[in-house]
Amino acid sequence: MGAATPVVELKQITKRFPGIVANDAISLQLRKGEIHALLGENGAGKSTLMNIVFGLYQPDEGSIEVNGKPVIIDSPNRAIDLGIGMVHQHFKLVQPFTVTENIILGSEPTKGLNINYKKAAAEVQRLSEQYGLKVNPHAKIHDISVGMQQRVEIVKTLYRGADILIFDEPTAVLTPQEIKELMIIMKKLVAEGKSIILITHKLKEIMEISDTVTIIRRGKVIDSVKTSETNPNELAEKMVGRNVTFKVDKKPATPGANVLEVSKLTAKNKEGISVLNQLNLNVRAGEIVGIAGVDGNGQSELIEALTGLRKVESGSILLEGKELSNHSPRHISESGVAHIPEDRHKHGLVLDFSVSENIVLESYYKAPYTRKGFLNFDAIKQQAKRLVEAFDVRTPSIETKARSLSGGNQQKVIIAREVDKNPELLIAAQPTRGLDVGAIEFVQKQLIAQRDQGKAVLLISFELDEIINVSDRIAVIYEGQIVGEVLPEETNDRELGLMMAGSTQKRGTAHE
Amino acid sequence: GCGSKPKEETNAGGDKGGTPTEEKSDLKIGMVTDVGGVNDKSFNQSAWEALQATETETGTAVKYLQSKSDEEYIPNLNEFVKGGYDLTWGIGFQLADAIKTVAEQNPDAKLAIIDSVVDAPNVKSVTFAEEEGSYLVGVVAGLTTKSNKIGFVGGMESPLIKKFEVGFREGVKAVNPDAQFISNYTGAFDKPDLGKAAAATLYNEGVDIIFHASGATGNGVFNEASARKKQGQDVWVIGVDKDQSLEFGDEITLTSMIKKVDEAVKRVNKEVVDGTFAGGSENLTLKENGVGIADTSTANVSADTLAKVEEYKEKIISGEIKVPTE
Amino acid sequence: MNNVLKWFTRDSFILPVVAIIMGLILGGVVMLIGGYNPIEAYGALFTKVFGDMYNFGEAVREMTPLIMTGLAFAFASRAGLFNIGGEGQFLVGMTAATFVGVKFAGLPIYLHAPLALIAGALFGGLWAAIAGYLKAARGVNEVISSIMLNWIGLYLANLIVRQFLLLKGENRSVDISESASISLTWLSELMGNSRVHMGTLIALVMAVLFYIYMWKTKQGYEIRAVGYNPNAAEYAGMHVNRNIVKAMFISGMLAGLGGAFQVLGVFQYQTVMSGSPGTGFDGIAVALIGLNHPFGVLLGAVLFGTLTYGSAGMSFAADVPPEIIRIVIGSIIFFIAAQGIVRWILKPFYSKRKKEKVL
Amino acid sequence: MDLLTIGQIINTTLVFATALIFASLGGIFSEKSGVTNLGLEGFMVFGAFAAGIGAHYAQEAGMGGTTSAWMGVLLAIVLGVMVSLIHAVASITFKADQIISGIVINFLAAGSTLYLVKLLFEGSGDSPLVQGFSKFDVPLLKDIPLLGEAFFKNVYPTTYLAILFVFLTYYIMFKTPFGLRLRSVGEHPSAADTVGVKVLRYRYIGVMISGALAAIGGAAITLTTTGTFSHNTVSGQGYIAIAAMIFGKWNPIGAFGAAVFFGFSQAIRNYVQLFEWSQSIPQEIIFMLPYLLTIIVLVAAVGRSSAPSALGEAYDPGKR
Ligand SMILES: Nc1ncnc2c1ncn2[C@@H]1O[C@H](COP(=O)(O)OP(=O)(O)OP(=O)(O)O)[C@@H](O)[C@H]1O
Ligand SMILES: Nc1ncnc2c1ncn2[C@@H]1O[C@H](COP(=O)(O)OP(=O)(O)OP(=O)(O)O)[C@@H](O)[C@H]1O
Ligand SMILES: [Mg+2]
Ligand SMILES: [Mg+2]
Repeated sequence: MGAATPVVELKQITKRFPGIVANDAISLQLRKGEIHALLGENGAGKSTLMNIVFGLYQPDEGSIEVNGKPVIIDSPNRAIDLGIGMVHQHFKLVQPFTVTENIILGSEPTKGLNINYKKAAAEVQRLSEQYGLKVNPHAKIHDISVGMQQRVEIVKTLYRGADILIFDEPTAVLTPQEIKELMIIMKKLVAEGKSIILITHKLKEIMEISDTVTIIRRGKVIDSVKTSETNPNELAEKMVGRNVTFKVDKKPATPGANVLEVSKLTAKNKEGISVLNQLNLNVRAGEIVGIAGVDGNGQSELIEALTGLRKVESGSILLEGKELSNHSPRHISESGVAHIPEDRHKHGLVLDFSVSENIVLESYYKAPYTRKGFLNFDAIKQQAKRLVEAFDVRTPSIETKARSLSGGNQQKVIIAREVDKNPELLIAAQPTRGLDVGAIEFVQKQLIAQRDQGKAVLLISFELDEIINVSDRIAVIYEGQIVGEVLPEETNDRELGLMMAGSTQKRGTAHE
Repeated sequence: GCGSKPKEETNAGGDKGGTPTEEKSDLKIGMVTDVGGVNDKSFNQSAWEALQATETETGTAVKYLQSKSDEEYIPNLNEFVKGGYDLTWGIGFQLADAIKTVAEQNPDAKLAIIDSVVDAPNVKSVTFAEEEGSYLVGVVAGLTTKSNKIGFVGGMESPLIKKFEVGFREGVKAVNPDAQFISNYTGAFDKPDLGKAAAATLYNEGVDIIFHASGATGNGVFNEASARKKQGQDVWVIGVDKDQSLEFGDEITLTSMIKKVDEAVKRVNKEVVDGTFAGGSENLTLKENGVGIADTSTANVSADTLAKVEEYKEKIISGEIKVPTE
Repeated sequence: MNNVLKWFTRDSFILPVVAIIMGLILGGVVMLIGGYNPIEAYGALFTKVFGDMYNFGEAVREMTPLIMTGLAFAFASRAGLFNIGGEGQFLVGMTAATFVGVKFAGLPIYLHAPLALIAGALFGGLWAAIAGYLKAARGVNEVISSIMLNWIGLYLANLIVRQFLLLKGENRSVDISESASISLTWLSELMGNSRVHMGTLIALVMAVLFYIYMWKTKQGYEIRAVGYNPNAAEYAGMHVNRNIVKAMFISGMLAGLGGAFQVLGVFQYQTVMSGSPGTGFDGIAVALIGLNHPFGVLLGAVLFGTLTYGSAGMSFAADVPPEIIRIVIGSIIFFIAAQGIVRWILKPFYSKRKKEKVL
Repeated sequence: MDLLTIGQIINTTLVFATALIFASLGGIFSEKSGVTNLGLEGFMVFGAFAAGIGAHYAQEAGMGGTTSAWMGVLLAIVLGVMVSLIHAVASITFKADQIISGIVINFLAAGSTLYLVKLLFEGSGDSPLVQGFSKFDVPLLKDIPLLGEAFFKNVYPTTYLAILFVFLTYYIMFKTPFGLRLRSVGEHPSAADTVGVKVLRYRYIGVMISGALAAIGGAAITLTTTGTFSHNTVSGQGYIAIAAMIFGKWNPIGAFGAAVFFGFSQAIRNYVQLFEWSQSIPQEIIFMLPYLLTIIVLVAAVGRSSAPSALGEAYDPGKR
């Protein structure tokens, strides 16, 4: 198949946004039946390029050929007609709709004037069986797991007859188990003759599944290589332009006294169902405890309970011996708890505030930022300048709105703010989600630096690698309880994966 | 198409100069309406028609200003007063305080008001004995009703509207003491939907004649009556202020209680033209023909009843009957 | 100085100005279609407002409550709340001021007037706080509850006037006592008896206080954070619900104060009203013209007040129906909101400016 | 209270509710597509105006009462759609703040309808009286106890039409491809966009239907209640319709229920006055009743807000 015309060929694509060239004369060939990985730092221009292929943006220069024929893709409709489907980084699913409704939207089978739901559901069923994509046609999106949502996205493209699939960071939000399933699905898809473009920041995945890798930096193609002829170190270097160490080097931990002691913690979720059941956990000074677990086992609720955002039904949370449960977020924050939230847009930042306003989001009311009820702008600016510099936040100015920063830099603002609180306990939830390897390295170093200063760090992450590399001790959460603790040196993906599936629990039934 | 319409019609005909009159006067008379405006089919309109009549008859320049809110009464009055108008009318009791203020600030200006008494030497106040007119239509209702249930729909409860209600009720009682009397207030003068609902409620209760004193809210009363009439129900409305049968038709308008605002305004205008204007107040009653029942009543009201009305009218004029006001 | 210059060339200045001009032009076109002379009409409008001291004073009187209801709407907006209840808060404030003005006769002037003003502000604030509280505690959408509170406020005002304050035989309250009045008699006499009052000054002060509070204080920072992102505000330890109630309260205070001005400064009594005066709703338009910024609100109120007050002159001198002013105001807001249209029209000028900047 | 009275109250309730039903359904079409519609009041005013002059000129042209009333409705629809385009262009194409754009509609409505009435009818503040729709009885059904009195006696065609539209709206929203797409555009426009649903087009359609329905609501007031159009024909009912829509959680059946509730609380304020005991309470308290009742019900019966997620946001494909 080597000599065959590429299914998609991009020629000299250039796309400019105000003040930036997102894609600078990018050329790329996707061959039939291959998985073509696209690699690049945050803001390198990957999503932009794919949005162009999918008709969401128009290129300023350059041309696109599909199956050898020049085409103009001026709308997603046109892309769909050409057999192109895209699974977006942020899912494009209508929450209150059912799986079937989401899939058929835009090309609904009808009976008379009505939507033929029967036929639609049958078709969804058929597709999901054919490709091994387990989805429940009648479930509502807001009731299903992230993994299933992604499978819905895939079925959506298949339903429209896509032969060319684009995946934009599909694994960023998945659990290890789900990632594994996705890999199998992708392989199945190429086996059926589909071609795939895969964007991911995870070199491991690229090495495992792709045939070709194209590396983009600052909107330009740096190189395009066969996966079999390269290695992760080389890829990382090409991407960032410098050497990246993957193994986070850290000194052995010297844990001190208990900082956080959680005992018999019980809490309910929004729907009033108990999601934390008598959970016990402790974190000592000078150690990083990683919480491993499949999404939805009570991680979010645990963080919320610890930070005062959720009511605790029973049990206690002691910080250096002082009870914190059911205290206000402010009280908890002042007692020495810092928190890098899971969802940086929802909780971490006020996107319409400037960088400097966001920097003081939790300390604005204290001296020197407030004096006699009035904000002290000099002090705020000084602080913002200091942190922007110290944490290398790339922003045009401290008066820039947080909204216009890149994801990585937004995360840096939050980390700067939280770390600078000099807390006793730092809770970091998914701190590297969606970040490129360079940014990840930075974040992880910050966590370790905190530990080295004798702080207690609680890390919640779905990335097993991160958990294993960064933590000093790993606690596995399953159905609202800590079901086991292991040391990173003494464990591996497999064992953790099994524990996360509840296999060490007597009553837990491993789902497979 | 609409551009061709002469603009004089939208407002004062002050510079129309159309009608040739011998004694061309260079007097100017202005009036300020309440928020109702000059096409309210009620006293503002009557007053404005009277001003126009004065213009035709004497060549006096006339003009009006419509108020958009309560705050505007004073500046609107001042527009005329400071513009050297020889007489400035305030139409409606709502302008009473404004007239008083302006009159005191401009002792040389001449002002006049309808429906309220303003105590100032340069203000002419014209009020009407609504209770007497209402009494007469009450007599009509009392004698005409078949269901022996009679209704009243009021706008906002106020001393003025009470005069209508009480007079009407007394009239009914005088000729038909057994008749049941139900009144319903809508709380607004500009909500036909509320008027319609009030009328529906009363008609459902078995009322067959409704007298309304509720301004544009009354449109809803007429509407409900007309819908029922078409359905074959035998219901009536008694109009207010003007002869409302002219607008709503005599299929549903039994009669109307008339306030001769136009006559009164014309008379005061004439005093200004003649130079006999003097402040003070006059209450126009049946005797002065200031209130009464519509001439078109003959269409629906029996001659016997009209004779009775005439009888009571005489009694009131002679003072034999004193109609209460509250 | 340089700052001032920059201000005038900023989009946030140029776009509204162009929008105003376009709104006036559109209104002119509508007049032409109706067979009226727009030049004459606008001439009459501006002569009415700026032609003599009396009318100028009255125009200022017209603008004052608009400033207050405009500030009220803008304030709540900054907290992410849609306070459509300015109307009711205005009425309740008015009534509270009347009550104090009438019933507390005998107080010395330096106590009585301030007390009446405070009562107006306080009760206006409480009225709005009901909607705030229902939202915070029960999740009731503030738009519905404020619409309902507008009606309830109207009837409550009438109820209080009729039950406790009625001037016998009339449809209004007795006059407030002299000591509660905020009329500026000396200035009024200078300006041909126009009803200028202290409220205008207070309104200006309020705009400045609004600005300082919202952008210079800790509490303002909180309110803005809650307005933009309540989740992040909660995460950062702010009391979201308390801020919602507080923002509504302050918003209502501003509207209520506006109502108090009308009684204490303009009328000296309160009538039984058949419908609400509409100042609260007009305040929404004023705030929108002013882009929800206190100083913008001042300009918006000047514009709105000039147009509405001047429209009487327009209809008097040029025979143009005053309704047309609503079309003009609507168009101005339209062009301010749909800046895209203005930008599109300004395109040729813009590209030129850009080039100049590069040079 | 006897059955007859209850039936009559229901009947009055429905007359009151008719305009609200139309307008709140209109609101649903617009808001389900993601466009906030504070302009319902304005659309109703335009509709009431169009109905007034449409029916008048049709009558002048010699058409009968009912025919001319339908002509009025037709003109209302046309004008409603035309005016809704102003809201659509501003808020969809030019991404203006949707709330502001809606308020603009209200301003334009207040100004231009009255201006036009004055131009057309020699300075008069209201349009000439028209016959409008007549009440009718449904044979046989009208004799059913209670139900007959409530639903089949003294009814206006517009009331039936309104109820028909409730079900039609429900059907369109939840059973047809059009409804699915319209809702998707209001929930997650970029999701709709990426499957080829033309976001802007559906929003335009949503707003236009909204304009048409709200205008029919306004027309219903002119043609059944007032007989003429003047500045206070609609007087705030558009805002009540918005409340009904929110109250009904953007669901046509819910909005219908809420509109009937508002109609009912208006209707009983007249009935209450029939009772002797009501004489001793100040009238204002009775007038407050509907609104107080609404707040009480709201407080008692709140739940999760079910506003469309993308409501009020202009769709910008470039924004994330
Ligand atoms: N709609 C837009 N308007 C302006 N600038 C944009 C827009 N979309 C992207 N950019 C800019 O273009 C550049 C490339 O963005 P793009 O989303 O393609 O990055 P990416 O490679 O997908 O990054 P990530 O790894 O974080 O997903 C960035 O600098 C970004 O700020
Ligand atoms: N309208 C826009 N204007 C400016 N920059 C934009 C715009 N839309 C996106 N961007 C930028 O494009 C880049 C990539 O966007 P993308 O949606 O891929 O998010 P991201 O940076 O990967 O962050 P995350 O994954 O956490 O959402 C970011 O730098 C973002 O700030
Ligand atoms: Mg991306
Ligand atoms: Mg990303």
